[in-house]
Amino acid sequence: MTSAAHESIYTAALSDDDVVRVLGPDGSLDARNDPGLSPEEVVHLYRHMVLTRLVDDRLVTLQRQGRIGFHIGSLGEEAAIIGSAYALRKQDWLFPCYREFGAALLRGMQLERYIDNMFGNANDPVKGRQMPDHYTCKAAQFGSVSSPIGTQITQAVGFAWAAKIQKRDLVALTYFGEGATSSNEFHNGLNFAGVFKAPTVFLCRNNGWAISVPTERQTASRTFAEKGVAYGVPGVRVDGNDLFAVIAVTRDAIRRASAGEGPTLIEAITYRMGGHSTSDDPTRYRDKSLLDPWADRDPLARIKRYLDKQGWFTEAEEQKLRTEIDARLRDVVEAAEKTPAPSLESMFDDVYASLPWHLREQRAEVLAGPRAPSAHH
Amino acid sequence: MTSAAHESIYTAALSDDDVVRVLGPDGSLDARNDPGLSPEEVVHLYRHMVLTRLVDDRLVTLQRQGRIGFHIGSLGEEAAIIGSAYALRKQDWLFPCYREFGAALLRGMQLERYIDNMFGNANDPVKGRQMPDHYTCKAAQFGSVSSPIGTQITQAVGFAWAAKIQKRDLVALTYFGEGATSSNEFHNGLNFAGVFKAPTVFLCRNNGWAISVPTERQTASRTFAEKGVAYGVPGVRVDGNDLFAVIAVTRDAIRRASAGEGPTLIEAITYRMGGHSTSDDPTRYRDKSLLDPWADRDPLARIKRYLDKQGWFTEAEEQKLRTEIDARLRDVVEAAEKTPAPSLESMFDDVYASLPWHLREQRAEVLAGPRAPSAHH
Amino acid sequence: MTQMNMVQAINDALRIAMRKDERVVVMGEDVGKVGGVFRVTSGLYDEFGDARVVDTPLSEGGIIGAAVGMALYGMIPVPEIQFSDFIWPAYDQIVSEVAKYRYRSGGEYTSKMVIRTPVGGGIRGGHYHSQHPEAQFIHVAGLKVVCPSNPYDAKGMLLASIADPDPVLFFEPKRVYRAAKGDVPEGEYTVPLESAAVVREGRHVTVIAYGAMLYEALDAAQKAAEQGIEAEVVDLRTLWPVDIETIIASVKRTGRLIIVHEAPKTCGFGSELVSLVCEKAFYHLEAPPVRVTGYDTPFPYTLEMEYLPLSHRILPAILDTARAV
Amino acid sequence: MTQMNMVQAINDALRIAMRKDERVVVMGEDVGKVGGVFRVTSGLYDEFGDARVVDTPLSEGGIIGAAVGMALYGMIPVPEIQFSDFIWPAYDQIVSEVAKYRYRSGGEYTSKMVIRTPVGGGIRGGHYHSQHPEAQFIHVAGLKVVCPSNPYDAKGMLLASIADPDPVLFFEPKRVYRAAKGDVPEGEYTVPLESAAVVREGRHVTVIAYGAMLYEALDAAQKAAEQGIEAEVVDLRTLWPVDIETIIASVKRTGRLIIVHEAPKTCGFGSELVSLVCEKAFYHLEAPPVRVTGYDTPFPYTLEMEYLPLSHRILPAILDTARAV
Ligand SMILES: Cc1ncc(C[n+]2csc(CCOP(=O)(O)OP(=O)(O)O)c2C)c(N)n1
Ligand SMILES: Cc1ncc(C[n+]2csc(CCOP(=O)(O)OP(=O)(O)O)c2C)c(N)n1
Ligand SMILES: [Mg+2]
Ligand SMILES: [Mg+2]
Repeated sequence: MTSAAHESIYTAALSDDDVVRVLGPDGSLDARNDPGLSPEEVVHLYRHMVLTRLVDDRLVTLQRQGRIGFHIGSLGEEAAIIGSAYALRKQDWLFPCYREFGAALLRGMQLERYIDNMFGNANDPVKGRQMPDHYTCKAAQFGSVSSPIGTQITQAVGFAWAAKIQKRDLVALTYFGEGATSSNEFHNGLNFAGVFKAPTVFLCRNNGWAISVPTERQTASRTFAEKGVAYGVPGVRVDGNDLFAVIAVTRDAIRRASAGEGPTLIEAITYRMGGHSTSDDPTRYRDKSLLDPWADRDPLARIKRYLDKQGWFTEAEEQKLRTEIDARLRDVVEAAEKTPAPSLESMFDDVYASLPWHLREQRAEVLAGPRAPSAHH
Repeated sequence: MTSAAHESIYTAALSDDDVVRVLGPDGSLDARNDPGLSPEEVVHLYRHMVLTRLVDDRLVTLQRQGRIGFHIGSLGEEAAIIGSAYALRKQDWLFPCYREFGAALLRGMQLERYIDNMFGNANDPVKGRQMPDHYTCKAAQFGSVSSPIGTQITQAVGFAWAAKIQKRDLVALTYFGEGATSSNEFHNGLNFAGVFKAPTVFLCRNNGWAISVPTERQTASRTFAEKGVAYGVPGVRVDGNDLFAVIAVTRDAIRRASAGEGPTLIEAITYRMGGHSTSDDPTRYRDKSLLDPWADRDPLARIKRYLDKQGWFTEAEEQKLRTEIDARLRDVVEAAEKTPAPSLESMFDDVYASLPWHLREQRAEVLAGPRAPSAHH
Repeated sequence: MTQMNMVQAINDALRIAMRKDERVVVMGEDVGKVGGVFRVTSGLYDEFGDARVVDTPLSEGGIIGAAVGMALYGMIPVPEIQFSDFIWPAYDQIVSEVAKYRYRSGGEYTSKMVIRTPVGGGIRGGHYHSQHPEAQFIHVAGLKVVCPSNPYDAKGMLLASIADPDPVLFFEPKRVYRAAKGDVPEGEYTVPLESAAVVREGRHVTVIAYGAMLYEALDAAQKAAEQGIEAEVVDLRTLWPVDIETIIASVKRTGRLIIVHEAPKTCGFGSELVSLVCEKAFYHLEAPPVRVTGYDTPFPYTLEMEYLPLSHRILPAILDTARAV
Repeated sequence: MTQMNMVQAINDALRIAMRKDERVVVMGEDVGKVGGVFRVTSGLYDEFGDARVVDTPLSEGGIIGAAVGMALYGMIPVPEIQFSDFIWPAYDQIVSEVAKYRYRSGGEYTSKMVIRTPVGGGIRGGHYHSQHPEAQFIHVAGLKVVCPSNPYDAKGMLLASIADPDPVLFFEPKRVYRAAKGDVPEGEYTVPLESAAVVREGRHVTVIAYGAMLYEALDAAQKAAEQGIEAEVVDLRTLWPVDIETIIASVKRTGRLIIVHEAPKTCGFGSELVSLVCEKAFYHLEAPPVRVTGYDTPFPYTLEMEYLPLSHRILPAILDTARAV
């Protein structure tokens, strides 16, 4: 498998007729699928995409400085993530992979809590128990980030299915990468959703890579969307760097699910512009030239060009936005960094609803040990 | 899901245009797909199908009499199993589910050993360690029957892939039921086979049921064959009760695999005419009337009608065949039943290539125990 | 009070729980019309319909993964795994997700469910219809593991498990599904989790057992008594968190310990029990603790009665341990 | 002799095995061009090409299932599981198939392979990049389980594992992947499986450890020595089948036993070691055996250095055990 072959798949992917695209290169919207956003909505989403990108930037820097341990970002994938999250209705739920902090923030997670999670401090919603970027936000109807690939897919289906059993109008959307389509969970999730018509939207971010493994090593199927055939689940391909198109197809999928027409598999074609995570060095396996065609398709730049054309967002507003975000991030990071680590005894909470005898014993041991705050060493 | 809906799926299935069928109701062969068997070949295969069915009968009786513990048979599915096994070339391998003793016998497993396995005696190829119908026959290039659904699928792919890496012309055919298409293994097997173009033939016996669960609870896809789309693996549907058609499509799949064109998924549409196994009582969940349309399509009766029409197999030959098989079975069963159980110490062999200290200790314990042959109790 | 066997008692518990709380959902392979391959869910499909008694596709990973989602939503799934031997395709969801949900979400989410599954040998099931896989779940923090031995406990503990806030693995000893009979009260009652039962008192040696092997332990204890050795037999009932107080109290009285289980010996639950007793009552032990267990081989078919730790193997262990000095 | 770290030593072993025997195939996620996320397979793709160093789709079950088929064919697959935390999707293939193939086929087939996977905490990996799951494999009859602590052993034991006729789980302690350095002979040599090493002699107490925790045990032993307590430290190297003779001989000398492991305590491998010692050397024990292990919680992120059984926890255990009367 040469990288030329790989590139050609991509060129093909984006010129395929079956890929839904709304925002044209000239900044016009294709009326057939235009989601009809108001100027305020477009600006709101653009602002959020900028926030997402600046947060990403900052976290990479913090990691390089050794101030946080890890970050896994969404550089280049913002439209796929934020557009689909925006398409959700208030009652809908989100079952994330690990790159969707932009969706969490959009749906109402506080930036403070997200940054607390990056530091694993005492205010971290998950109490410093998981790695950075592994958080929850029930208030935002946002599930729990877990590392094992794909597990959230089947869970989203169960959640949606439960809502259906209880006759609640609620759709569950789940994110995953194209690598996850190879997991057991994709198979189980799609199959159960198909059989039980669980109101689920499967959002596959096809970003070209699973760490160092390119898409053509993931499957011999022509597209990821057509994997739906195996499950009686309609599949649709969308230009994942086109905010408008992503909103349109996701809304349509939600409408279908809500109307009892069953699940939809969306393949959002995008590209991972950075490393897999801060632990990764993509230059070892990816020729930089592969990024070139995608630079043009940068989802923020595309919206920015559109906004410019419409005259909805001035350069001054852009500057102000960036300055504000910078300042806010500085404050939030500072506060999070100053927040102490979770307490020693918290290590034993939440394994069960209440502490069984063996955990009481183990906690007592730790609290009597040399590292306990009360120890006089 | 009503049983009417279920029935209609079947009616539809068999009238679908995309189902390959060779042997017509009038006993004529469709020239487009006729595998061109000689009279000797047809008679040979018919004789083998009769053997398979009589063995099934006998084993059910033995189980009812409490002489063996269990049997899982192939009543109604003989053409799908024997036709596909017959299509294999000498060098090809077979990775079975649990209903394919007919294939094992056809490929050279001794009837004696198979019946020994039913009794779990000292001559059982698997030394009485597995349940009845869970045997191996390496000499016949027939894998190992295992209970966990689907595990053989991925293994067949690895086997075929290894042969490909070593540049041997060899195809692996694996059997599984339509229920197994829901397993992780189906997904992994098909996906790996697609990506690595492993020369594998996936033979899905769609027999309508996974114990009590009907096909429409297994998947929302229209057919099982089209699940191949998700993996870039061509799928084909065949009338699984039509020996000629099964041979034709399997041969074609083997030719493709051998030519480097990759794997094929075959959906053989057939029907489980009996219970799932001797442990099952299908009357609890299956209306007897569902069997009616399938009685007509009995794979043995169809070949018999064809043979009659051709005048290749007389009633006298039929009688003689059945008498011979009966007698042979009586002898083989009698011998197997008389064969002693495996020795006590054999319980510890083959866990590892040689006995580690802890198994030596455990074996010594057993041999010093009250049940050891040397014990004077 | 009615005479019931374990199948009936579990069925009764499920029916009561489902009548009381519509969040309770039963799902699995063949649990619907046919009522389960052991008939444990018999009749539930007719009473509660196919939205709450669900025949699923053939995928244990799918069953448990979907059950997690249902639990997150607020349902109380009671998935059945047809044989515990087939639980492994779901092991990732159980170990990585079910067990860790509460902890990893800082208490925001729980994945509370009761996974029912038949365990154990002695039914001519061979390799894959006989195993008793408690150790692989007890080792995983966040799970509770239960294994009743009789109809009364089975019903009361299943109702307790469904009411419990944490995920429970509910192991049903299939060898005694129908053989173990007893009086079972009508209606709702619970047997608290984490409580073992001393089912036979004795002063010479403590024998710990659970599930189907309890009856073997009792049989051996009976025979030992004929030889003047009084074995105390403890039915653990809940395997984890184990009722440590009952165990330690008994061992402190007898000074001798035998553990019986069907699973292979090495890294089996018996090893944990030995270690706990060593930690908490070492100086009371008058003889080495002994494990009478399945051997470290796959589960054999023809020789299953030689593999299992039946009475004929427990009895010499009792006699030797009681007489060791 | 060359100075190598563990990553280099394992890489060297793989290269030697692949050069020598073309049946050896490396497969897994990211093992190809990028050489593995820890670079253990670095350079192999360039030397042996993508038919023998295979980047696979993202499915551990697929990796191991396909590897079984390869093994049946006669290849010697050396699949990598990127983190042992992600081995569970393959657990069914490992437990139900790999472990049982030889037995269930009466010796006709084997599914011989070496499954390499990094284990353990201390790298800020949180829940899912830190676990140490040996117990779940040791309990399963038919598998061998290995966990070297240094480059010399890692190379020699990997070559021994590849040559061994049985399936081997090869656990690599990732916390010391680069930190553990040492002289490693060039070319082929093997360190026999099933042999533990006494890495520090002492007469007061036996400390058993393996993998990354060996260094913590040695550190604690050093500190104990400063207080006059001489701990004997045993590096198990092969976890199962364990070198029982070395253990028992040591415990008979010292009369006291401490076991250190990262995995949660309950039903961890430590419990098996305690039980074995009780079986074989009970009357030599002068104090209760002690387990210093990970706690029975999921693996925490921020507090990982409190969770792990580091030197600061081992030292008091040594002192207390040595002084117990
Ligand atoms: C079960 C499992 N196996 C392996 C890994 C290691 N891993 C983390 S991310 C990743 C690649 C995921 O690729 P993809 O699904 O395409 O998502 P993306 O990172 O591109 O968003 C791998 C292999 C894991 N987390 N879980
Ligand atoms: C992993 C696993 N789950 C459940 C079972 C129990 N079981 C045995 S056969 C069977 C149904 C299989 O149906 P299908 O695949 O259609 O094959 P068929 O029996 O119809 O030939 C089930 C659920 C099993 N053997 N393995
Ligand atoms: Mg990706
Ligand atoms: Mg079937």
